[in-house]
Amino acid sequence: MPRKVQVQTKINGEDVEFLCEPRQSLLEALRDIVGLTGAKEGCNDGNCGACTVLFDGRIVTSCLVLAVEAEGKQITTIEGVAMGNELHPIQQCFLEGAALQCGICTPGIIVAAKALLDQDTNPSEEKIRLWLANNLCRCTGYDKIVRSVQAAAGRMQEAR
Amino acid sequence: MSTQNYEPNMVLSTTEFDVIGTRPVRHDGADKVTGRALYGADIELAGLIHGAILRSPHAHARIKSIDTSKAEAHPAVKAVVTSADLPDAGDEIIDLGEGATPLKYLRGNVLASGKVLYKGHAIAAVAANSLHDAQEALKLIKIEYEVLPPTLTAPDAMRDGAPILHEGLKTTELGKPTDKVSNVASHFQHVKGDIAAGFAEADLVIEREFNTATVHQGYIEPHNTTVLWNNDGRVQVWCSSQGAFAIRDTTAAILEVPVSQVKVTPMEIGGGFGGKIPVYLEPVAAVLSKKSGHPVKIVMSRADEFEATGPTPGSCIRVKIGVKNDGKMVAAQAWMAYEAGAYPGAMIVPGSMCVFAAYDIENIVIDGFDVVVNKPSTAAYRAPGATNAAFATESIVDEIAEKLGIDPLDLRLRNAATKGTRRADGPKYPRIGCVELLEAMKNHPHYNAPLEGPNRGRGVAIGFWFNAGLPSSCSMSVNADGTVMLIEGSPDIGGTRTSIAMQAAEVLGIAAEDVRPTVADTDSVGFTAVTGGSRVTFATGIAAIKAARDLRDQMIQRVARIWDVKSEDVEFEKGVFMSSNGTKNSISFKDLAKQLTSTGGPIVGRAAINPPGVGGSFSGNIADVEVDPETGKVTILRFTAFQDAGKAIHPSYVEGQMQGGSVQGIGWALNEEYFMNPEGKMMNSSLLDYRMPTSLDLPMIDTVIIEVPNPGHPYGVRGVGEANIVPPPAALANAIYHAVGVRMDRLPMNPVAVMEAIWKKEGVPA
Amino acid sequence: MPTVFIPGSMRELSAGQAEIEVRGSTVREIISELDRSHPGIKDWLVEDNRLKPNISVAVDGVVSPVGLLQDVAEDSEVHFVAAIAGGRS
Amino acid sequence: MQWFDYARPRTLDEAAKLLAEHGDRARILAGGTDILVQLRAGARAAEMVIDVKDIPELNEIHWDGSTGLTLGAAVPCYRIYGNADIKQHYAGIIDVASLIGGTQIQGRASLGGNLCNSAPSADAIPLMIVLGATCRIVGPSGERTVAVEDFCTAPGKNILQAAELLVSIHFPAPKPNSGAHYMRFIPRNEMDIAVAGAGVSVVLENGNFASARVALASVAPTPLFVKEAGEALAGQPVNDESIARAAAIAKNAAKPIDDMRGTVRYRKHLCEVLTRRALQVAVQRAKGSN
Repeated sequence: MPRKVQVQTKINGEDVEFLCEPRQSLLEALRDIVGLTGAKEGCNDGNCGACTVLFDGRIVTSCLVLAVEAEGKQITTIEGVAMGNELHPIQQCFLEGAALQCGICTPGIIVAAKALLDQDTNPSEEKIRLWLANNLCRCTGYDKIVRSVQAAAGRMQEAR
Repeated sequence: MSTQNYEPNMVLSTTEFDVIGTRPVRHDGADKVTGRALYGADIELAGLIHGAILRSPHAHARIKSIDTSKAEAHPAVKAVVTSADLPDAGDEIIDLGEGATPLKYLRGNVLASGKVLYKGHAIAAVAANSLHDAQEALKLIKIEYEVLPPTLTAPDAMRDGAPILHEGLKTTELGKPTDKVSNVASHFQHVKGDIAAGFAEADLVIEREFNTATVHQGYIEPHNTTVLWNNDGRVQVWCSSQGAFAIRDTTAAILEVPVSQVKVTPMEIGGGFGGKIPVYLEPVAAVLSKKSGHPVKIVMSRADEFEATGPTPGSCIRVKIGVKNDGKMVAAQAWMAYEAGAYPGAMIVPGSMCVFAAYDIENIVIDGFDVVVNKPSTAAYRAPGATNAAFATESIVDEIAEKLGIDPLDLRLRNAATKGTRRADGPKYPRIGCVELLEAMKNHPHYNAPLEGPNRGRGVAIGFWFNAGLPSSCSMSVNADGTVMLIEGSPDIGGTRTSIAMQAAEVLGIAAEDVRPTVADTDSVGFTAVTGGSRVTFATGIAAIKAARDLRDQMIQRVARIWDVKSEDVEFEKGVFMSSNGTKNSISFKDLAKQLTSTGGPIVGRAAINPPGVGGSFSGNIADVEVDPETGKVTILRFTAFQDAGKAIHPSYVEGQMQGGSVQGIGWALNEEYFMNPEGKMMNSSLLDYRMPTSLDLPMIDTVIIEVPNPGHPYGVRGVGEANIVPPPAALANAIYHAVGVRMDRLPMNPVAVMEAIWKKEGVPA
Repeated sequence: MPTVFIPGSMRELSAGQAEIEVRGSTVREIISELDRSHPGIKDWLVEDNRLKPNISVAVDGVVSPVGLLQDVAEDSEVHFVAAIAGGRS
Repeated sequence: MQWFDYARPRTLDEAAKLLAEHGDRARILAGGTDILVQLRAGARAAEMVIDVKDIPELNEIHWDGSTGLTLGAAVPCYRIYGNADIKQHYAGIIDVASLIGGTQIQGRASLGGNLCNSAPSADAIPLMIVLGATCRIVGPSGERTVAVEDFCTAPGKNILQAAELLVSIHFPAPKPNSGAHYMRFIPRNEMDIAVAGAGVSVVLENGNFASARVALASVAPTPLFVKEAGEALAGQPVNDESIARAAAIAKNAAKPIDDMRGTVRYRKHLCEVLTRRALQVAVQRAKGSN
């Protein structure tokens, strides 16, 4: 029987060590081993974006990353987006803007939107739509998602 | 296109309330934006093991033998099951409040016995320590098949000599059983007036055939379940579904245990749209749990979702409409064959009832056919059956308008159904909002905005859906801090906890935030039908209103006792109890809440209902498109959705339903389809190749909420979940016609199809 | 008297009549009354003392959630229609 | 998924040893956006997955005005379109790096991976062909260089032998007055596989085409280099007629199949449209370059 592999990584700012099989994805490790179930599995082949996490500062679909690749990396999941007890402006704007219905795509979209607003403080509608094209939402038609990301950008600029 | 000098989201409100019509943050919001909300697949239990299902590689085959011995011998495997592990269903018919279904069909779909009827049909299942091990063990199960030819479309399955799916299926012809073995489960008819006389009177008759592909609901969360068959014989289920009681009752029926032995805990659900009403996994996980002694979790893959859950029927529809030169429709005829998939029960009944539902036509004949084919057994999908039908009718209505030189909305207004219009299936309409909808469309800035540039066109279409009532239960208790706990049984797919709580808050004169809704398990709340039929805000809303009134009345009695007055002399308004007999007593809801324990004990309100008074909903679209005449690709430039909500409880979530339904309709119209090879294998069973719209494929979806109150609901609610998906394919087909001059008669209208239509029109040889 | 509308598939039981006026104050009474004048109609509609699962009754355009127990007024229209299966989003 | 082992070599030598040990039971992992999907679906098998992202040669981006661009096989798309040199000199490479997948995929996927996956629909390969790119391959019998147009042999198959590794892709320095463009057709606007695609490069001289190259995606068992379409442009004036002739040649060269993404007739038609439109963009780029 081949051996499991020990992985040392940093998740949401905390040092984390876990034991995994090489065939397990980062998504599986986060959900089933580490217990962070915020990232969701919608397709397991990189097309829905529900498992989006930040991987060394870039968004990836964690179903297409092996857990063993997390060695030495910095990972941010939806559980690490809020600032302590205070919601991130994107989270707050999603609530006020009714940008979620069933909510299953929401963690991936908020993580992706955060990565966008971290690098572009005032993205156009077109830029938001392009950036989020790998995040499928079947409930909202995207309208309120795009508007809420725009609203969050505005609120974050005001706060600066 | 969107230089906006208008409101993108309008509410044409007719009545004002304190809480209803406002836009509070949803009660489950914080959990859902932080990743804390627990969906079905998120559950973890001590000793949990994982199940995987072996599925047929063939669309139609006889199972000659199944050998599971090698899988059973695998060291990580804890249990293996086949259909032999389920009780024999016999000929029992069960009624789950959804129409009757023979139990053997439900059971046969859960685990095949004898024959497999579609690629992806479940045959056996394995539970093992890890999902990877379970999947590897499936490869050790050996099955011998006798492969049979498949039949994949309704017209093909109806022909003489077509492969027969069910040797025991005999056609029901106009309500009567016959001895004819065929793939047509039933043929029925709606007749109104004298069709021949109607067409004889017509100045213009247009008849066309339309075909629509099988499409999927496409919710992002796959089906999942976790089941523990406990040592005391109780079966505990945790799953995402549209109705915990529907899952309980179906699972109990298939397992042949009393319903009280099954407890279903509804987890958060990641979209359903009708697809999460049927049971697929629970009985399998249950018998795996019984055999292994462990709780068993099964989660579908995305390919399983496409190949083995219930999509919506593909269809073949012929519609013929006759009109007078002044635009008055005098006769309409429809021939509609819907693909049920592997087992009878296509959404042909509602489809047939919706095909001419928007219009007041004197003479109508509708023939409906429920046809089995070698595709997955179909399920509901948002206004099931109506979208296919409206694509046909609304395309022809547009053609009539063009030929008669009448504005397409004026033509619809000329014929619009209204209160008292007799439908083809018999009953007369109660108060409906078809005329108000059409007038709102006509008056909207979008309809009157110029659309310039080559290859651009504007299309309109409307649609109808009945909505549903069905049972709901609710109980409420008062906390000492003046808040109220509300227990209900409708899984919340799109913010209904809040729309229900808001109605209770309105009755009690307190803030929406002061009502705390909980969706309870089947042991903890009275029977509640599925979240579907756009019924939750209507029916569970009425249950909450009645429970709140019960609470209020009990509090009035308490106040009367405290003040020593008659309860008839206590009035309640905007959260304050007042005596009306001359004395000047008054106390707020919150202050009274503090005193309940010391003045007679806690108060609980309750209601359990099965409400009449369902109000149907009309919806409409104005769509502007541009077609690339060299590639056939359609770009949506502007899209406005209109819908009669009756009353919008939480307008943001009503808009969300309209926008989401519109975009599902757009996907259905332009790109989504089950692309089957001749052997019946779906070739595009991934979210890469089954092309649902991405954010980059769409403009903003503007909305107009029309409010024609439903007299059957205390605040006028109709229900808004479904009618919005009905008009988009027809609206886009009509827009494509006005852009490049081709009438599309097939869904999806993907680039290949549009290009071929353009070539045909231009006479380009193949 | 309430008016009952007979669907096409049942008209051989009603001697071809499309509309029949029948005495009764509930759907159950109306069906019993109909069955007296047109035997067979009750078997067509009712099973185990309830409407068959594939049939709904609409009184004055509103599908009744209580079936045979539904009250009917003097001027009501009664329709027997196919039950809508599914219908869920 | 089947069990496999995982290794993350830090040098080409370490990688070579692992490859030699496991032969065709080894799979290379760069971005993983194709191989992990295929392993999960059982479309490919592996007993050893070799992660090459720590090997310096596979991660370099090196630009030299005289020799051109060397692009490590594992460099992900986002580093490509974030690189100022590539932006300035190879607009066509930016086209494809921005097209492959969505934002998430572009954080992982590489042009080397796109090449080694060898799908007929690969967006990057036609562009690499028309830019005259070559592959640096190391293996048990040493190192070799292969033109990209000779790399793919069948759907999912290529000339890499057991234990061989694609190290980098080399693009010659662009000539003056040259331009390139890749254009694909997809039914959605993102997250889709090309129904057809056309990569073109042109070099202009005194109002004429000095030379041109055309390659197509998704219309043959491999990305298709249509040499004769480019040759037909050489020496011809830059106008609609010459471009139309080249586009017609591309259309005739295409040998597509009917499948879920399109029909033979439609795909051949697209080859004409896309080649024409891509040439128009490439000409504009060439006129704008110096």
